Amino acid sequence: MTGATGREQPGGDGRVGSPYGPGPLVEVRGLTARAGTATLLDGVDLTVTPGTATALVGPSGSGKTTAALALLGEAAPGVRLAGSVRVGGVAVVDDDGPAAGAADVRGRLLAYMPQHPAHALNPARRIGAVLTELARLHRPFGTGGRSAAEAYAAGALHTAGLTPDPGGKGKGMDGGGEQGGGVSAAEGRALRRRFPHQFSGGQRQRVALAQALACGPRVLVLDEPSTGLDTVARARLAGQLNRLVADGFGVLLLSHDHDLVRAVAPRTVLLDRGRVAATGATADVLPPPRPAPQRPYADRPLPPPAAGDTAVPALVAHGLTAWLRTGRRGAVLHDVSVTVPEGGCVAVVGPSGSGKTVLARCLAGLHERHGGRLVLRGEPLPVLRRRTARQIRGVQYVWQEVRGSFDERRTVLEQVARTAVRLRGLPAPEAAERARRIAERLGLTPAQLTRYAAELSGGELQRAALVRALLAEPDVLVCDEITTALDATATALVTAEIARLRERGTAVLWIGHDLALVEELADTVVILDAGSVVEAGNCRTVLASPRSGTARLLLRSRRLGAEVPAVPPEAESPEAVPPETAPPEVRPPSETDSPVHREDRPQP
Amino acid sequence: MLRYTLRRCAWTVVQLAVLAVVVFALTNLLPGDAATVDFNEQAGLEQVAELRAQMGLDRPWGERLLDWAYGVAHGDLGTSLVGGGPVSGVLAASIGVTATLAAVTLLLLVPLATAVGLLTGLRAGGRTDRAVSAVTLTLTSVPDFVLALLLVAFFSLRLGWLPSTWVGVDGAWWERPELFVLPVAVLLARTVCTLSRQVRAGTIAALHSGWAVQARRLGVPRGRLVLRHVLPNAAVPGVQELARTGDQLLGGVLVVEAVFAIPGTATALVEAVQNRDVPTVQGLALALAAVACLLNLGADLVTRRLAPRTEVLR
Amino acid sequence: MKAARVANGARVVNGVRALVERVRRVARVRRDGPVRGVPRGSRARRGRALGGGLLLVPPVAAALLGPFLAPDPVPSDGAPYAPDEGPLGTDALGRDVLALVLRGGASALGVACAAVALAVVLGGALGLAAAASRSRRVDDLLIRPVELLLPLPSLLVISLVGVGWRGHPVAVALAVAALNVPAVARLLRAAALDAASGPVAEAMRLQGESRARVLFGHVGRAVLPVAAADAGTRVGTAVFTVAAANFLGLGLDPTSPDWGVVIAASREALFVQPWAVCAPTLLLVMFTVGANLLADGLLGGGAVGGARTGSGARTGDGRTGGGRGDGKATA
Amino acid sequence: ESAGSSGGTGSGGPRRGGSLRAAFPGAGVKETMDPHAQRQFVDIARHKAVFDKLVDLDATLRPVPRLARSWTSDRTARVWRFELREAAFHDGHVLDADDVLYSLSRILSPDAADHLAKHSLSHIDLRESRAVGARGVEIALDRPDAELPTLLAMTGTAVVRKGWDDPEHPVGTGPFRFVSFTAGRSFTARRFDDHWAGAPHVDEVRVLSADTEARAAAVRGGEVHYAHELTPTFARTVAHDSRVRVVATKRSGVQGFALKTDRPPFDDPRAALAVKLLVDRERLVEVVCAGRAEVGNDLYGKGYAYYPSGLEQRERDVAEARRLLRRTGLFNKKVSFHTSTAADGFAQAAHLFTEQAGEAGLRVDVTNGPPESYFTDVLTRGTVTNHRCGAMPIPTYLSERLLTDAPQNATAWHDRDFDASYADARAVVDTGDRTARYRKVQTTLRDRGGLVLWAHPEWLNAVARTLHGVREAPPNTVDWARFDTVWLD
Ligand SMILES: Nc1ncnc2c1ncn2[C@@H]1O[C@H](COP(=O)(O)OP(=O)(O)OP(=O)(O)O)[C@@H](O)[C@H]1O
Ligand SMILES: Nc1ncnc2c1ncn2[C@@H]1O[C@H](COP(=O)(O)OP(=O)(O)OP(=O)(O)O)[C@@H](O)[C@H]1O
Ligand SMILES: [Mg+2]
Ligand SMILES: [Mg+2]
Repeated sequence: MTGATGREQPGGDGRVGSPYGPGPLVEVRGLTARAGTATLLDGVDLTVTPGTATALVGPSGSGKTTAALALLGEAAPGVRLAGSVRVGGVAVVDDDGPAAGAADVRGRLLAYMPQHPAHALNPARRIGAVLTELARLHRPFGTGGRSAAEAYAAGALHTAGLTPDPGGKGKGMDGGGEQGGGVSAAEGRALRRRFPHQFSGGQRQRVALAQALACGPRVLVLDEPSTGLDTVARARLAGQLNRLVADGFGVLLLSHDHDLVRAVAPRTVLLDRGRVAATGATADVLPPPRPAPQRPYADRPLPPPAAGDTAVPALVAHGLTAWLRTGRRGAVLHDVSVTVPEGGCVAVVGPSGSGKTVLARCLAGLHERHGGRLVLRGEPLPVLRRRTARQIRGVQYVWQEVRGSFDERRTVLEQVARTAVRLRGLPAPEAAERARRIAERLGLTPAQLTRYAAELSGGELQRAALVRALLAEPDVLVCDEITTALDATATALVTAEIARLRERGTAVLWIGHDLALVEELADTVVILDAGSVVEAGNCRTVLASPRSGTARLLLRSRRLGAEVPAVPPEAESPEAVPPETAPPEVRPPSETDSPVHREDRPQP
Repeated sequence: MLRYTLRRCAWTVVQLAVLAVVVFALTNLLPGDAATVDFNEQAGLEQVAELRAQMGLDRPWGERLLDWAYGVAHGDLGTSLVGGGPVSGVLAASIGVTATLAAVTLLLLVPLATAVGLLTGLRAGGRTDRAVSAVTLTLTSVPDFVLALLLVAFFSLRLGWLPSTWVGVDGAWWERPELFVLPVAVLLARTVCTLSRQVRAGTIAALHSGWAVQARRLGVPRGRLVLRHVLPNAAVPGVQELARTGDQLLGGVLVVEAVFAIPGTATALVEAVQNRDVPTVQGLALALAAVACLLNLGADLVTRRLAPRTEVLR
Repeated sequence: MKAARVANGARVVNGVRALVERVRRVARVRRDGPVRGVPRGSRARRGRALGGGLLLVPPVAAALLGPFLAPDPVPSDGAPYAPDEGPLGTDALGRDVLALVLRGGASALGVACAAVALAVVLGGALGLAAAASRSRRVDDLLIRPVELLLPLPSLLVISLVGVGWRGHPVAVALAVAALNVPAVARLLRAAALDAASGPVAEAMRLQGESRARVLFGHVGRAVLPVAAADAGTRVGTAVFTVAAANFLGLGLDPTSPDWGVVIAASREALFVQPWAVCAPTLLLVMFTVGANLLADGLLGGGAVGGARTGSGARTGDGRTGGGRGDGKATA
Repeated sequence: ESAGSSGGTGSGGPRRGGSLRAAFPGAGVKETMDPHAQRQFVDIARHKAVFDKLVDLDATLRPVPRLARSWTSDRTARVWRFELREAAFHDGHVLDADDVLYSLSRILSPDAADHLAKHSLSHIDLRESRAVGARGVEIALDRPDAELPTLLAMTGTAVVRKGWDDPEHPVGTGPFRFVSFTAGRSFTARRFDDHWAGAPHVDEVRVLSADTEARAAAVRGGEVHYAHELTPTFARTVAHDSRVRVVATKRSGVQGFALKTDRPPFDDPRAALAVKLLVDRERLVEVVCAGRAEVGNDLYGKGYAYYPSGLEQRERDVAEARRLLRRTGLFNKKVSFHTSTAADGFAQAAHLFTEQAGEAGLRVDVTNGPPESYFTDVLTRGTVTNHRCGAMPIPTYLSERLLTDAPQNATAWHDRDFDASYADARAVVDTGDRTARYRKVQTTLRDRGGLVLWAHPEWLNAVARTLHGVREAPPNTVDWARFDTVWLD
């Protein structure tokens, strides 16, 4: 399969010398965006040139997504655009707003990967069909027709880093036998025959990326492409982006992940409250990489109950096994045990698709097809629909794909405040007041809260979701990758809030890929792979001297930046892991083949 | 999928069994019986009693039902109380026309309703939408027999283009497509609206979803977006409605059969009800119910494919 | 303004609040300005609602006020089917068609609306509950018994009711409702499955919202357009079920002033005394078309605040006008 | 191929050839080709094409010879002798006395519950009946009956071939030879050239079943040439139609109300009289029959043999009716009216009756019953019911509807004296005497009975302009549904 894709690898057809010449493909001049009286963007200038990567960074809510959408001639409801955006010489936005040429540019010259890909995948269509369709749409495949397009689509999936995983099939990765020589064609096809709901959050992210790639555009606009990716996958992504740039793609990268920006983009535009605060070489614009993570919490003394094993367990999961289908078919979690002590913080880490979300949903009672025991403060905890109000309040969950969890018909505040009304019996005005207070601590203004979800930025919404859970004053808070859309400042606000909670005795189960943050927050870490716990223990110990292969791999790819351009292929390959030091024999899924480094490279 | 299909099939059998009992009970609840009806206006009560005994209607109903069920289990739908012929004969003689009529209507209905639904859904609120919606709605709101009378008055009596009824058409109806034009037109008028409005609603909802917008961002042209991306999602309520349309069609077919004097199953069923011909009612109802069940089964399977996410839940 | 809005909203019942909110938002979007598509969409929607409302006036007024204006029973004092006696002529019994039309609306619309309302309430509750139930057993328990009725040919039921209960309005209403319940339940279950299993519903449950509220507040609202589109056409069908039963000679009282009955009973005089057929038909057409347009206008295509992923795609009436770009390109 | 003018009925005389299509109200699977089990007009029309009776009825419901050339009875009217015509069956066999006797025995067969004439012919003594020579039949009766020829003209009395018992393959002496038949749909028969009355004009006749709407459309659309039984409204619709004309037969039956005389309040003849006085006959005729009827005088069979002439027309007298109602304690009381849609105009008549009774102070409670079994139901149900009857000889009407043991006694008229005087009258051989006795019987009924007969409606058939020779004739008479004497342009 990989061989077949060689010539048709996205970006591999060497279109560098295209009629657009070497000049900038995307030119943004004086772009402004207004919603009512608010100014979301104010005179933004930006250029994207083929063969280079440009980063657009800035705090959450600074207008990155708005700017990126403007490149496509789009704006959120009620948002008016003005200024000039030209793509490939075609005016996409002029002073009257979006221009007629926009439709012509989309997909062909410019492909956009949205910030919340879960929403962007058609639930009724197999991913492969859509990819093939996109590939055929924008590229003449001549006689090879359908099969060539299919191969191209498969290539796009590879490039996006999505490889078959055992999640939906109920077999572990542990055996590893069949993965040794790469993915079989049948497995690739099976992967492409899956529906979007059959993927984990991080995998969906990559499907969305693959869709953008399948169009074979000249410029890729990627909105937070690394959310939901484990460190290994993120490293691969960085490598892949670099390669795409080398192949002549233009890349506009919207990200909070400074390490990724440093690794990929030589030029950066910094946005702040809708204005361009700085433009220039990445090293100049971004603050220097932190030598060691700031530890606003770890520097403080730990509250006594959080002291590891001696603490009272707030929530215990015992031998949790979870299935996807009825009749105990399609297992995704195998005999997982987790204990979250009162006031403690347990981090769950693992490659994308390893079952973290399923675990979290089991704890929240949302995933009903599970076996094993859940115990909350000494009492057995049933599934959500059998929980008492007290028990519901006891365990709160913050969604990974937060956009979907908000109702489009009510304002954010209305929805958020209901937690306090229902679970704590507060009158509505007071609940709203409390919600506003917590939101304020997380950096959200009351005005933002009274908007609809569609009118908030990704990061803002993520924090609103946290507010929703916090209003319950839960005993256990389950956070599923809740800082992926946040900049450093906002992250600090969130971690501070978590710390405050823990002081009050709330236990936290933290799911995240950002190991620095995990190290900073958690006492204990549990490493999941393919639905099983491969390692668990004190956070610092595990991160300092990992015993499992999975942990080691994750840690090795941890640092990503100018000084570590990409993960050397050898380091990733299965043979590089000494067999005796990888007890459960787990490799991250991304490991199972390395299309990136092999035949995929376009042969000039 | 296979497990699901099997489960649904088993359920269909249960449905049909329960239905047979319900139909039997309902028909027996009707005032009068085949004997009274048969001698209406012609004979006295003694003769009626004599006939009743001859038809075996004086036996307890449980016995009659069991007899019938035994027959059905052995592939025998029973004997008509009125004509004296086998019920399967009544069915065989009438099903062809009705099935053809329904099939032709469905063949035209599905693309037409889809097209209308998409068109109005895509232009929701626009002038086209309003105009087309108003027309289809008006067509559904005019009783089908009035519509049929008007069509006949215009196309048959005034213009003389099409036959006004099937009176005198014996066999070989399939060689005369012009016979179908007006009946199918009436049936379509009745159903297009219902279905197209479901597709319209589905389309509007689907067009709003994130993935539709994303597909557009990736340069999927409008036509393709609508057909390949929006339609599969928009079709879910439509497919369910379509299954139900089968039944609606039957109701429409009845009126159409009456107006155009088409010798179909619907007429046979109503006539059997009027004759209190319980075995025939049951046989026909069972056959029609089986078709309805099949349609529903199909609709469920298609829905499952179109909304695959539900599999996780159920 | 927003704060006031919220404080205000907190006091009112949620449904009403949402509606008010909606209206305000539409207004706000309009005020906000010259974004192409937005005001046009909402205006079109309002036009639709207004048109629907206007169409509804004559039939509803006839049904509600008619009984006070026309004598009961309508005296039979004219020549049969005389087109020029009285404004709308007379019917087969020489009764004034205008008086009949005024008398017969209440039962025609009443039976149909009651039947459909009953069907939508029962079927909707069942369908939504089944969609929202997490266990398959509950789902089966709710939907299977109803499905038993599904294959029952409606024609058979109507003929049974017509023959057995002489088309008593209550019997007809119940029969029509019973026939529609399974269809509505299944339709709404199918339409609601997604919303009911989606993260919004989960989030609400995790907030301790009551089942009913999740069901009707969220899932119900999500399927509202589908339900409305469905119910609208059902009303029309329901009215004519009565007429059709009569047409088929299933023994309803052909002298009743019910619109459906008058239409069916006078149909043979379509070319002699057209008003006897056309007047009630027109009113029914107005009612069905009006009700549907009004529902469309009020419900629009969905929420105003669209999905963020759909940014730029949503306009007031839910037109997608990736819209604006495309619109310009194609215009 | 001469250009036949389609102007008048008699233009150019009969033409041979063509296929005639006639539409009748269908009865679905109930339809039969067994001439002794016939129920519906469509059956009778079909059987009439294939079979013949011994005797038929003319327009005044008097017997006219058909297969029987002539008949005589002994003085007591107990033994009848019929002279047969030389008529050939379709299979070539020539009609003889055995065929007649076989037909009678088949009609009277004890296991055939559905043979209609069984009841009225039950007094035939088959053992005593016999053939007399080649062309003569002697029929013996249990009791005297001067009306035997009329009875032999009733429905379900066709003569079949000896030994014939296969409705799938009907063989008769009729003007058309059977070709095919599908119950509820159609029937086709070809001309029988050896018919005793001469070959029919048309080559083929098709009798088709269709509902009212379809018949109306089909005859207007030219798909059929003859449509049986249409409504007055249809007649109005086609009043100016150049393709269709309406053949209206006056006095082809009766419409009325039946009051149950065996129970209060109408066991009191004064109460019944009150009702007879309060109905507004003109209005009923105007509305229910759209004016296409003659006002009835509570007597059956206006214009038929034995109709008592010279009785004064009963007029509406609300004051007198009210007085009688008061006297019988019925004023402002309720009576129940059991109606149905079994026949056109029933429910409408009930509606008008309610209005008219209200004007005289009688309240009516209308219930709408199932049409399919209505005529059987009303034998036991309701105080007032609708009544209608097609054309039949007056004595038959009396015997079938008014005798104590009559099968269709809708007024529950149980009067021994009445029964006796009717039986006496019927046994009288002398026509004049018999007529006088019938008159007395009928006047008694008119004064004391429960029948309120307010209209003799017209029978409306539609005929295409291309069809000629269709005569006005009440249903069940010899010229009705007769297709051997008509021709097509
Ligand atoms: N319709 C609207 N009305 C008012 N404000 C809006 C509207 N839509 C978006 N905004 C605001 O515009 C700002 C910019 O949003 P945008 O999504 O571009 O931010 P972002 O930089 O992508 O943030 P993040 O990193 O959190 O995704 C946000 O503060 C948001 O609340
Ligand atoms: N309906 C489904 N059918 C098949 N496989 C599924 C389905 N739902 C989830 N999976 C698989 O289950 C596995 C676990 O998913 P989960 O969402 O728990 O992963 P995760 O650890 O949260 O990953 P991420 O970091 O990407 O969010 C994944 O491999 C996913 O592909
Ligand atoms: Mg953003
Ligand atoms: Mg996850």
